[in-house]
Order: sequence, then structure tokens, then C-alpha cells
Amino acid sequence: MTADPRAPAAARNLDLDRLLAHHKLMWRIRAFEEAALRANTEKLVLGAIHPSIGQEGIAVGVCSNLRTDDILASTHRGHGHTLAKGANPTAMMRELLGREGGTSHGKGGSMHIADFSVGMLGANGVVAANIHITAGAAHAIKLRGEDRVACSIFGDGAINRGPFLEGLNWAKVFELPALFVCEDNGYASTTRTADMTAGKGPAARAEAIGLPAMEVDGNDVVALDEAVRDAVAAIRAGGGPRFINAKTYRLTGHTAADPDGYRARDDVAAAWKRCPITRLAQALADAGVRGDQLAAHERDAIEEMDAVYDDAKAAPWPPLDRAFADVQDIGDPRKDAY
Amino acid sequence: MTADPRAPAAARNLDLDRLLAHHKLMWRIRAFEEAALRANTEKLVLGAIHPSIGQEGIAVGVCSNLRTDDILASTHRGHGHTLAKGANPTAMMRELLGREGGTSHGKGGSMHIADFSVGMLGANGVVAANIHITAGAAHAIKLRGEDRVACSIFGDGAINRGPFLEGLNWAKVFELPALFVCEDNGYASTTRTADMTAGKGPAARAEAIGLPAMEVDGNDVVALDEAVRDAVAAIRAGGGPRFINAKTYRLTGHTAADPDGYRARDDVAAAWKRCPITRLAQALADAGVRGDQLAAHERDAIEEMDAVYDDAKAAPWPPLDRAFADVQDIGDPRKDAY
Amino acid sequence: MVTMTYGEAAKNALHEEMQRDPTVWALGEDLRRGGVFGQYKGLPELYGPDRISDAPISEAAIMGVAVGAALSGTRPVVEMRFADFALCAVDELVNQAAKARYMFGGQAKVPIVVREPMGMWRSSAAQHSQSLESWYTHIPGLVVVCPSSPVDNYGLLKSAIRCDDPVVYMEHKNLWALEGEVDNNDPLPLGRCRFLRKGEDITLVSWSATVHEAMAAAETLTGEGASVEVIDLRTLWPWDKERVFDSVKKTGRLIVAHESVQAGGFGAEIAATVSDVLFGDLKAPVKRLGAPRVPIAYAPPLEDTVRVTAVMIAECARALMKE
Amino acid sequence: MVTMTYGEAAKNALHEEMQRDPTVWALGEDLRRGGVFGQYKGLPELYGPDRISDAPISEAAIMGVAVGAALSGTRPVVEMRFADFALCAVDELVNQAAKARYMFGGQAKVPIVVREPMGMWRSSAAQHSQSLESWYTHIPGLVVVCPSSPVDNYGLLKSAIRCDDPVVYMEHKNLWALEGEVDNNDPLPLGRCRFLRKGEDITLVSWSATVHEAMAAAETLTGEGASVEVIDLRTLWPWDKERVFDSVKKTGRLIVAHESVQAGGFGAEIAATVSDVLFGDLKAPVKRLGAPRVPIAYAPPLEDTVRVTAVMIAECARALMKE
Ligand SMILES: Cc1ncc(C[n+]2csc(CCOP(=O)(O)OP(=O)(O)O)c2C)c(N)n1
Ligand SMILES: Cc1ncc(C[n+]2csc(CCOP(=O)(O)OP(=O)(O)O)c2C)c(N)n1
Ligand SMILES: [Mg+2]
Ligand SMILES: [Mg+2]
Repeated sequence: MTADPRAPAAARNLDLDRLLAHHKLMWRIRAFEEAALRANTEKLVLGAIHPSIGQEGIAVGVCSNLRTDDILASTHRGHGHTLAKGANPTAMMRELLGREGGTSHGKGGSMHIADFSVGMLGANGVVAANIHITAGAAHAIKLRGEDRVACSIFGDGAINRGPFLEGLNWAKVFELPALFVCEDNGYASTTRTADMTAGKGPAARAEAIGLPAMEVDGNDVVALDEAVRDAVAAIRAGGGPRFINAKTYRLTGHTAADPDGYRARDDVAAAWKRCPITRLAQALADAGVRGDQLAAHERDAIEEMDAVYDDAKAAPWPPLDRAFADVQDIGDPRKDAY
Repeated sequence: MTADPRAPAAARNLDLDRLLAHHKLMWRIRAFEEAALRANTEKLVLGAIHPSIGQEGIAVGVCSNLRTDDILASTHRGHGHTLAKGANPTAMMRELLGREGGTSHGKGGSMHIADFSVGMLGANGVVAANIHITAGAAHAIKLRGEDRVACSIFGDGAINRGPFLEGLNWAKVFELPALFVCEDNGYASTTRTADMTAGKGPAARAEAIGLPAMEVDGNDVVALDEAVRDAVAAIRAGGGPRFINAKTYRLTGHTAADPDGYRARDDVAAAWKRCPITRLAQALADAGVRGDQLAAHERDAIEEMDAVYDDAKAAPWPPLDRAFADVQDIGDPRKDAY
Repeated sequence: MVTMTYGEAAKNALHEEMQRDPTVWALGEDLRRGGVFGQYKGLPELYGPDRISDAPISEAAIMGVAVGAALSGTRPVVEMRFADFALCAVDELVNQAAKARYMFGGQAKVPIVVREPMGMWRSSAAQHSQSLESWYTHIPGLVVVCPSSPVDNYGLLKSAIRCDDPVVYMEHKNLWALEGEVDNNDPLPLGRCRFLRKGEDITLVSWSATVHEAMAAAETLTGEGASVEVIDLRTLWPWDKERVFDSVKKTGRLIVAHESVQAGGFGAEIAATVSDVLFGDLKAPVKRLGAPRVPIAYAPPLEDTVRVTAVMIAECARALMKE
Repeated sequence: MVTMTYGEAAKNALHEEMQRDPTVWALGEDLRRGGVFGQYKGLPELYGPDRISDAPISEAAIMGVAVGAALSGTRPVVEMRFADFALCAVDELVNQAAKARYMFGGQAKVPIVVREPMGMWRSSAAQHSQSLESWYTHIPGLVVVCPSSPVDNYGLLKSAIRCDDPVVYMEHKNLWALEGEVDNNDPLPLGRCRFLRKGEDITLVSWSATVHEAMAAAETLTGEGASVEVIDLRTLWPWDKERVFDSVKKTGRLIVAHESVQAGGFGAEIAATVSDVLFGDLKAPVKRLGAPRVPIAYAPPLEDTVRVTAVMIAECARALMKE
């Protein structure tokens, strides 16, 4: 076993099947994001796309420990979370391209990607808004006496908005089954989060609000998997809300259109060496998994997402009357509006 | 020196003149509040009045360490703070009665009591709204290179609203000259604050956001005076924002109209024994101050505020066209509105 | 048929809906003590702290939690205490609650009722007196209800709770003690106005507390020989256009009176629509009576300066009827 | 006389005002990188991080800090990034900034400019596309400005910064790159509309991006022999009533066109006022063209479904001119 610090921490007792699944899923997310970036370049996606390349470990480490009927509420950077929660990439890509057959019939797009059928209650275009919404989902779960868990994943920039305080306090006051995961990639758009954040960081703040909190290397999917597994088990057992701060790095610009001029190229290059997929692949190789099996994951993922992208490109626009559907039950926006 | 735990902590090295002034000022606040309650009973004040009886130690302990040009932003329970900051009680009482000559010409009333001439930037009807406004005042002070300090006093209920997080984080990120004082009276209206607040309380939260924070007995005006003095000195010297949690107890209902049915009579009676005025009087007596001198403070204060109340009752209503004044510079609400 | 106050009517409605549907629950500050206006008194004892839930002073969380809980199979009734405090939770209401159903392509609905006690309540000053109902009419996805009487507060709150979409439910703080007969046990339809008085010469449209001013004005005018039709709009969105049109077609004259600021108020929407649709049928211009564009002052006489009163409505009506 | 983009015009205005008045400063997320739309590019280098200040993602604090800083002798220019995010700071804007001067009896003013980039910007979906200008017109104490061109963005931003009261300043996201000539160095008066085209048969009133649709419609209609007057309102509150009245007195016909939702939109205020004041002078009903009451969808064709276009305006105008 290598002592390389970049290799996953818990590579000692690897559940190989589980880790292979993680590896495969991370590649699927990566390939989905690459296809989304292509869609952006080809001007088939006009709205903002926030790729999660480099942060796949968190989507996988968290969502692999959630049941389909557990709830997830995500951020603007939500493709990976949604895919990891079990959504169909074909419907997702159609959504990104604004096409019929999209998860939301093309009405939400990337920033509002959602699949309620797998408990994915939506990405959110408003930073931190998913935090108290998650507390609410957990509140409903508790009121209904269910054993589900509600989870939200948000960025390190979100910890400076009111809902962070209000949502965490709420979850703890009512001892709700909620898991809060901060995807701490060090940046909020073009700004180093540390420059605009006082104190000891996300976990310390959560702890001061009474939530058991821990720091994990979010690029170490093995460690995160374990941490989330334990947290979810405790929460599901009625132990109240918990908090995990998962350190990571975003390997692309903030959006597909962001030239990323605010980070030193060296920093980005160094971060690529800590890429969660590479690290897991290394651990798996060290554990004896054959290179071609790992390569197949990559190839299959790219193939899958290429097909997904092709499908979306060929899909029709939603019928125009969808613009007037699903507003509300009473009143008719087609006539009441004019 | 008595070892009575109810006596002020630092009664060892009493600056008698200063403490006599504190005693006098606390009585003036108490008497003002009593007059305000009378105005409520006599239906001369129709809006809500939030008396600070029992919390005078904080108003005095904090404001005695602020200069006139330092800034204070207060809460709904702001009479005592305003008086202690140096406002004229005659103008204040006229304001409470909605009369001409009121601090705001009768347009704000109790919940918006303000006197900008003494740096009192207003009580606020929205819980926690004064917190980030104070950060803003401190920001302006820093930008202008002044040596003033901005202070906000808010209740323990306010620490569950977003502006607590956002305002404190802001103040620390920009290392602003701001003092945040939580008036921790254990209740938010009819609700025990502890029932709706998770974690280790106001100071712990402030610390997690990076502010040096301390707990003080807010009914021990000697101890608080010292703590605030040190904090203000550190802040004025450029040391960045600080936080003080001052424990106290509200000896009346939440508002003048509140029957206070949610607290055991015994608890309230016990709290009267910890009344900050009684405690300081005891310390002063122990230090050799004559009883009639202390009694004179009470008598003078009541006399002063009786006169203030009589004046306000006799004052005229504001002229009606004040309703249209001070809205904004451009446009005329008298004609543009209709 | 039973007499009750406006506040009791709402309490009874909530009580019955909570009995009927176990997924209904209420959340807000101080609810376990019955709410600041006593409008929840007795319910905590019946339903316990889970279903009549206290809340931290966290308006944003109260609303955000309600959204999450509504997306997850419950029907929260949100108490905002004063409509003014709802301004601490606008993202949650407007960007989240109102848009979720649409944004997610119909995957979810957000059945919340947001109770926002509104309006002037003697000497409550600028931050505790606002009437911002017109804001909500402008937001796709929101239903807006402003009841003026016990019977409506009973029937409309029931409907609001059963509604699958977010309803901004604005009770007027000055009406809590108003007594009236409640003669039905059923929900009243959202989107339907109530004719309080039939007449031929002029139509008065109003809602919330100002309805009572309109009725007093109608009384006066009737004494002077005029025949006045008074419509309580009750639901502002969707508003009962057809019935208002029918009335104005008949009378040819319309005054819309409301407590809120006239500029950008919902009276403008009604006036603009009626002036357009009934262009040829109007005997006189449609008039609006609302507050001037000033914050609400604290001193009673200043507060009164911006009130829309029966006297003003009657005067405006007399002038119109001359045309 | 110099050509610049809408974004550059605002930057130049801010630059000059910052040069002129050392108490002016700007705060918002990512400003030190020039702002998300580049509208602050170059200013951080000139004025340093104190005067072009980054901010945490804390819209409530950004606005609250601005209020406190304005009450304490500075003139903050608040950048909200997207108008939609201002919904996280409504208490601060409406309960604090707008009311402070009045509530405190004139003891203080709140000279802040709140920049809220508004409107549809291709496929930005429901939470990044809103136009809520009508909300602010309803709030006593607020000035509301919606410039449509470089020259106005230059001159009006200057005035907004010099204004002693809170100004909600809404630039349209789709106009940043629009080029135009800026022929003045002075502030332009708030509260004054701009006549973009004089005509006799019909008046088109609009603001923000929709002005360009109105102009295109006027072009078409002129080609068909009509004489069209086009008014860019520019300032929504106070709005330039007298000039609009004069125009409609002359033409007898009015269309108000705006991108925002028609129901409860500011078009209603204009239509209601004009229909009332010019009752006898109108040859046809006042028409409004706004968006249907639906959130903005993501897919381009659905987004287009709710746009107010030159074609719609022209069509509406033709119908009106038949009356
Ligand atoms: C309330 C709000 N303010 C600002 C924005 C604009 N915005 C979108 S993403 C982003 C940065 C978020 O940073 P972080 O939370 O760390 O997430 P990351 O992008 O790093 O995943 C900002 C400021 C927003 N969407 N919502
Ligand atoms: C945002 C907001 N929510 C609710 C209220 C109603 N309210 C007024 S005072 C109060 C209790 C405040 O408690 P705390 O902050 O502890 O101050 P205290 O009254 O104890 O001095 C509440 C809930 C308000 N004014 N503002
Ligand atoms: Mg980040
Ligand atoms: Mg308290």
C-alpha cells in the first residue's frame, strides 16, 4: 500500500465493489459535465452552467449513503448531486438544453435541475436557499414519523447568508433528521471565500449552533463515504441534525463562461493532482484492480453521456403552451394575465 | 465588604462618582419607563411600549462608555438606551405620545425612538435589523478614518435571525469598530429563548464568527461597565469588532399590554431581588454612600419624569402636514399620490 | 348560524381543517401561547406543540421550512405575525414558494398558507402597519386573499388551507374583534367576490378593512337617494373580474377604495382593466382611493391623515354621480 | 460626444461621481473582479478595495450595511448582482432604507443607490429574470429608475448617486453591450421622461429594454403611415405625469408596454391614472402590454412566449388606431 498522501485515507479496508461503483459514478458525473460544457460551447445551452468537475467525490460520497426516498436539496452546482441521487441523465441533459422530456420539461434548466421521483428536490438559483428548505423537508419527515433523511449540499459561500444560521438552528431546535454538507471549494465565484468569511469556518459555525460537525477531505471519497455513512445512520436513528464540511476544489471556472482569471494556473494544476477520480483510481489500482477495468468506466461514461447529449440535441422543444402550465390551480394565466 | 453574590462583582475599587452617576441614570431610566407605562394605562400611548425595567444596567453600563459621537442602534426596547446615550427625555416622551416636539415629531413613536444629535440612530421595529445597520455605521466610520465606535444592543431572540450572522461576519471581515451587545433576558416575547435557540448561546456563536466574545452579568453594572470600557478601548484602538453577552431579566411584561402569564410569579419575584438598581445601591451603601443620597436619585428621577410626562401630555399634536414631510426630496406625496 | 369574531372564525377554520387533515400544521413565533393576537388560542392544547409549533425569530426559516415541508407532503400554515415581517422572508415566498411548481415543471406543488396580518392598527407606525397586497398579486404562482368579515375569514381560510398552491392570506389587524354571523360550514370559493349591497348608480369595490368604510359610505349615499353597489373583492388574485365587469356595466361608475398606498396599489390593476374593457360603458372615470405615498406615521392625527374613510368615499361618489 | 456601451456609461458615471465625492463607494459580491457583468472593470484599480468593496454572499448585510453607512455620512452604491437576489434584502430596503427618513422625522436621509440588474437574459430562468420595478413604485420613500440607453444610464446614475434618498436603480441585463452616444457630462434629471419620437396618432410609453421594442414598433407603424409618439419613462417614481398627459391629450391613444408581469405592473398605475385624468380626451381605451402572470421559463421558445415584442405593440397600436 502506498503512503501517498493523495491516496484515499481508508484504503486499508476497501469494499471493492462499492468503490468501483463510486469510481464509475464519478466518471459518469465527469462525463456529464463535459458534455454540458460542450453544449455550452456549441451554444445549445444559453443560461449559466456551473460544472462540478473536481467535486464529484462529494456528490458520490454523500448520495451513495442516501436512499432513493431520502431527500436532497442542492445548489446552482447541482448536476453531480442530481445524477448521484439517481436521476436519469437523458432527462437531465434534455433539461439543460431546454427540451421536451427534460426533468422539468425544459422550464427550469441547469440551475433548477430536479427529480422529485428520486427525492431530488431541486437545485437552487439562490445561494443558501436550499438550507432551510432542507430543514423544512426534515421537519415534514419528523412530523410524519418517517425514517427518511433530508440532506442539503451547499457551497462555502453560502455560510455567510442568513439561512445558514436560521436553517441550522431550526434543524437543531427541532432535532430534525437533516444532514448539511458544505462543499468547501475555497471560492465563491471569483472571490476567495476566506477573504469574505470570518472565524473558524463552516464546521465551527455549525458546532456553535449545536450541530455535531466534522471536517472531511471531500476529494477522498473513501473517507467521505464513511463519514456520511456514520452521520446518516446517526441521523436516521433519531440523533438529530449533523454537519459535514467537505474540502474540495473546483477544477473549472465558476461557470462554463468563466475564464477563471483569479486563480493561479499553478494552483489549478496542483489541484488536478488531487482530483478525486484519479485518487480513487490510484487506490483501486493499488488494491489490485486492473487498469482496463478502470479505463472502461471512463470510456463507458463518455459513451453514455455522448449518447445522452446526442439525444438531447435531437429532442424537440417543449410545446409552447407549457409556458402557461403548472403556474397554479386557480386562475388561468392565459386569460387572467391580459 | 459584603460577600453577597447579588452585589456587584468589582465593588472593590469603586469609582464612587461614576457609580453614583450610574445609579442616578438607572433611576432616570426606571422612572421614564414607569411614566411610559402610565401613559399606556391612560391610553395616551396607543402603540406598543416595550419597557426596559430591570435591564437598566445594560443601557447604563454600555452607553456610559460611548462618546456622544459614537453610534448606537437599538431595538424595540430602546428607551433606556436612548436616554443613556444622552437624549432629552422631554423630546422622547413627546415622541411616545406622538406630539410635536418629539424626537421625530411624533412620526416614529416608541419603537423608532431616535436622536441622531447624540449618535442614537434609532430603535428598530424589526428584530435584529439594527445589527447589520450597526456594521454599516462602523463601516462608514472606518472608511472616513474616524475614531468613533458603533454599537448595537439587541435581544437574545435576535441571534436566530440572519442579520446576526451576516452583520457579525461583515464586521469581522472588514475589522470594523463595532461593539455588539446582546441583552440576554431569557425571553423573546412569550417564548423562552432557550427553547428556540440551539447550541451554546450568543457568545459562542459570535466567537465562531471570529469575534472576541464574553459573558457578563448585565445586572452587575460595575462588571459590565468595566467589560464595555475594555472592549470599547480595544475597538477604538483598531482591534476590530467585539461581542458581549449581558445576562439580565425583564421585570415587566414584554409590552405594557402583556399580562406575562408565561413566567412563574416566583421567578419574577426572585428576579426583582437581582434588580440592577438595588444591587448597585447595595454596593454603594456598603461603600459608605448615605441612604438619603441614593433616595434622592430615585425621588429626583421620578420628579423629573413626572414633569416630562406632564409636559408631553400638554404638548400639541404635530401639524397635519407633517404627514407629508420628510418622505423624499423629489416628488410631492401630496399630489403625486392621488 | 353562530356569532363569532373575525379572529375566532379563523381559529375555528384552522381547527376544523387540522381535524380533517392530519398533514395540516401551523408554525410561527409564540404560537404555543396562542399567537400574538390570540388567533391560535386553545389550539396548542388540542393539537400539541408539533402541529401548533413555536418558531425561533427566524422569518426566513419559518417560510423556508414551510416550503420544504410543503414539498415533502405536509400543508403548513405560516404565521408571519405582522405583514411587515414577511419582508424578512421574500426570497422564500417569491423565489421559492411561488416558483417551485413551475420551475420544476409541475413535479411538485407548494400548499402553504402564509398568514400576514396587515394594515393600520392604531399607532403601530411605519414598520408595523403596511398593506402590501398588491405586491403579491404581481407574483405568478401566488393566490392572494384579504377577508373583511368573520364569515369570510372562516370560509376563505378553509379554502386557502385546501388550496394546493401558496396562498398569501392577509387578515386585517383592526378586524380581529369584529363580530359577525358565520352561516356556513363549508369553504368559500377563492376568486369569488361578495356583493354586500346591490345598487344601480355606482359600484364601490374594496377589500379588507376598507370594505367597512365603503359600506358606511353606501349607507350615507343611500340616505341621500343614491343606489350603491358594494363589492368585497375578498380574493385579489385571481380577482373576480367578470362580476366586477357586470356591476360596472350596470352602474357605469366605479370607485376602488383600499387602505394601501394608491401608487402601484391593486386598485390600479382594477381601474386599468375596467377602464380598458368597459371603455364605452363608463359614465365617469374610474376613481381610486388609496393612501398617499407616505410611510404610516405614529401620531394618531397623522395616521388619520392617510386613511381612506367613508367620508372620502361618499364625497368621491357624489362627484362621480354628477357626471 | 462619445460612443460607449450601456455598461461603460454606468461605469464612467460611477467613476466621475467617485472622483467628485470621496464619500461615494460601492459594495457588492465580486466587485473587485469588476462585477459579474464587468460593469465595475477598472474601478478597483483606481479606487482600491475600500471604495470598490467586495462583499460576502450576504445580500441582507450588503443592504443593511449600506443603510447604516448612509446614515453615517457616506453614499453607498449597492450592487445586488441580479434584481432577484434583492429579495434576500427586502426588509433592509423597504422597512429600513425607505422609511428611516420619515420614521425619524427627518433627522436623517438615506442616500443609497441600489443597483438591481433586471429582466430576461436568455435562459436565466425563473430566479434570475425578474422585473419587479412596480413593487418599488409602491413603496413610499423610494425613487425608481429604469434606464434604457447608454446616455441615460450615464446621466441618471449620476443623479441617482447625488440623490439624497434611496434610489432603486434597475439596469437591464440584456442592454449591457448596447452602444450609444453620450452627449452630455451632466446628470440627467430624475423624474423626467424622454421623448424618443414625436407623433400625433398614438403614444407609446415604455421603459427599460422594452423601449427598444416600442421604437421598432414605431418604425413599422411609421412605414404604414402612422404618426407615433414614443416616450421612455426612465424614472418610474416619480413618473413624468404631466408630459405623458400632454402627449396623450394630443394623440388620444396610449399603449403602455413593459417586460414585467402585466398584472399589478406599473403599467396599471399609468393606465389607471391616464384613464381617469384624461377620461374625456381618450379616443380609445388605454392598453397595457406586459408579461402573462407566469414565472420565466428556461427554454428559449417558452421564454419568448412571454415577451412583449415590437410585433405585439404594433398590432395593438393598429387596432387602437382603428378606434
Ligand atoms: C443569494 C445569492 N447571491 C448571489 C448569487 C450569485 N452566485 C451564484 S453562485 C455564487 C457563488 C457561490 O459560492 P459557493 O456557495 O461557495 O458555491 P460554489 O459556486 O463554490 O459551488 C454566487 C455569489 C446567488 N445565486 N444567490
Ligand atoms: C423580524 C421580527 N420578527 C418578529 C418581531 C416581533 N417581536 C417583537 S419583540 C420580539 C421578541 C424579541 O425578543 P428579544 O430579541 O429577546 O428582545 P426582548 O424583547 O427580550 O428585549 C418579537 C418576536 C419583530 N419585531 N421583528
Ligand atoms: Mg465555493
Ligand atoms: Mg429577550
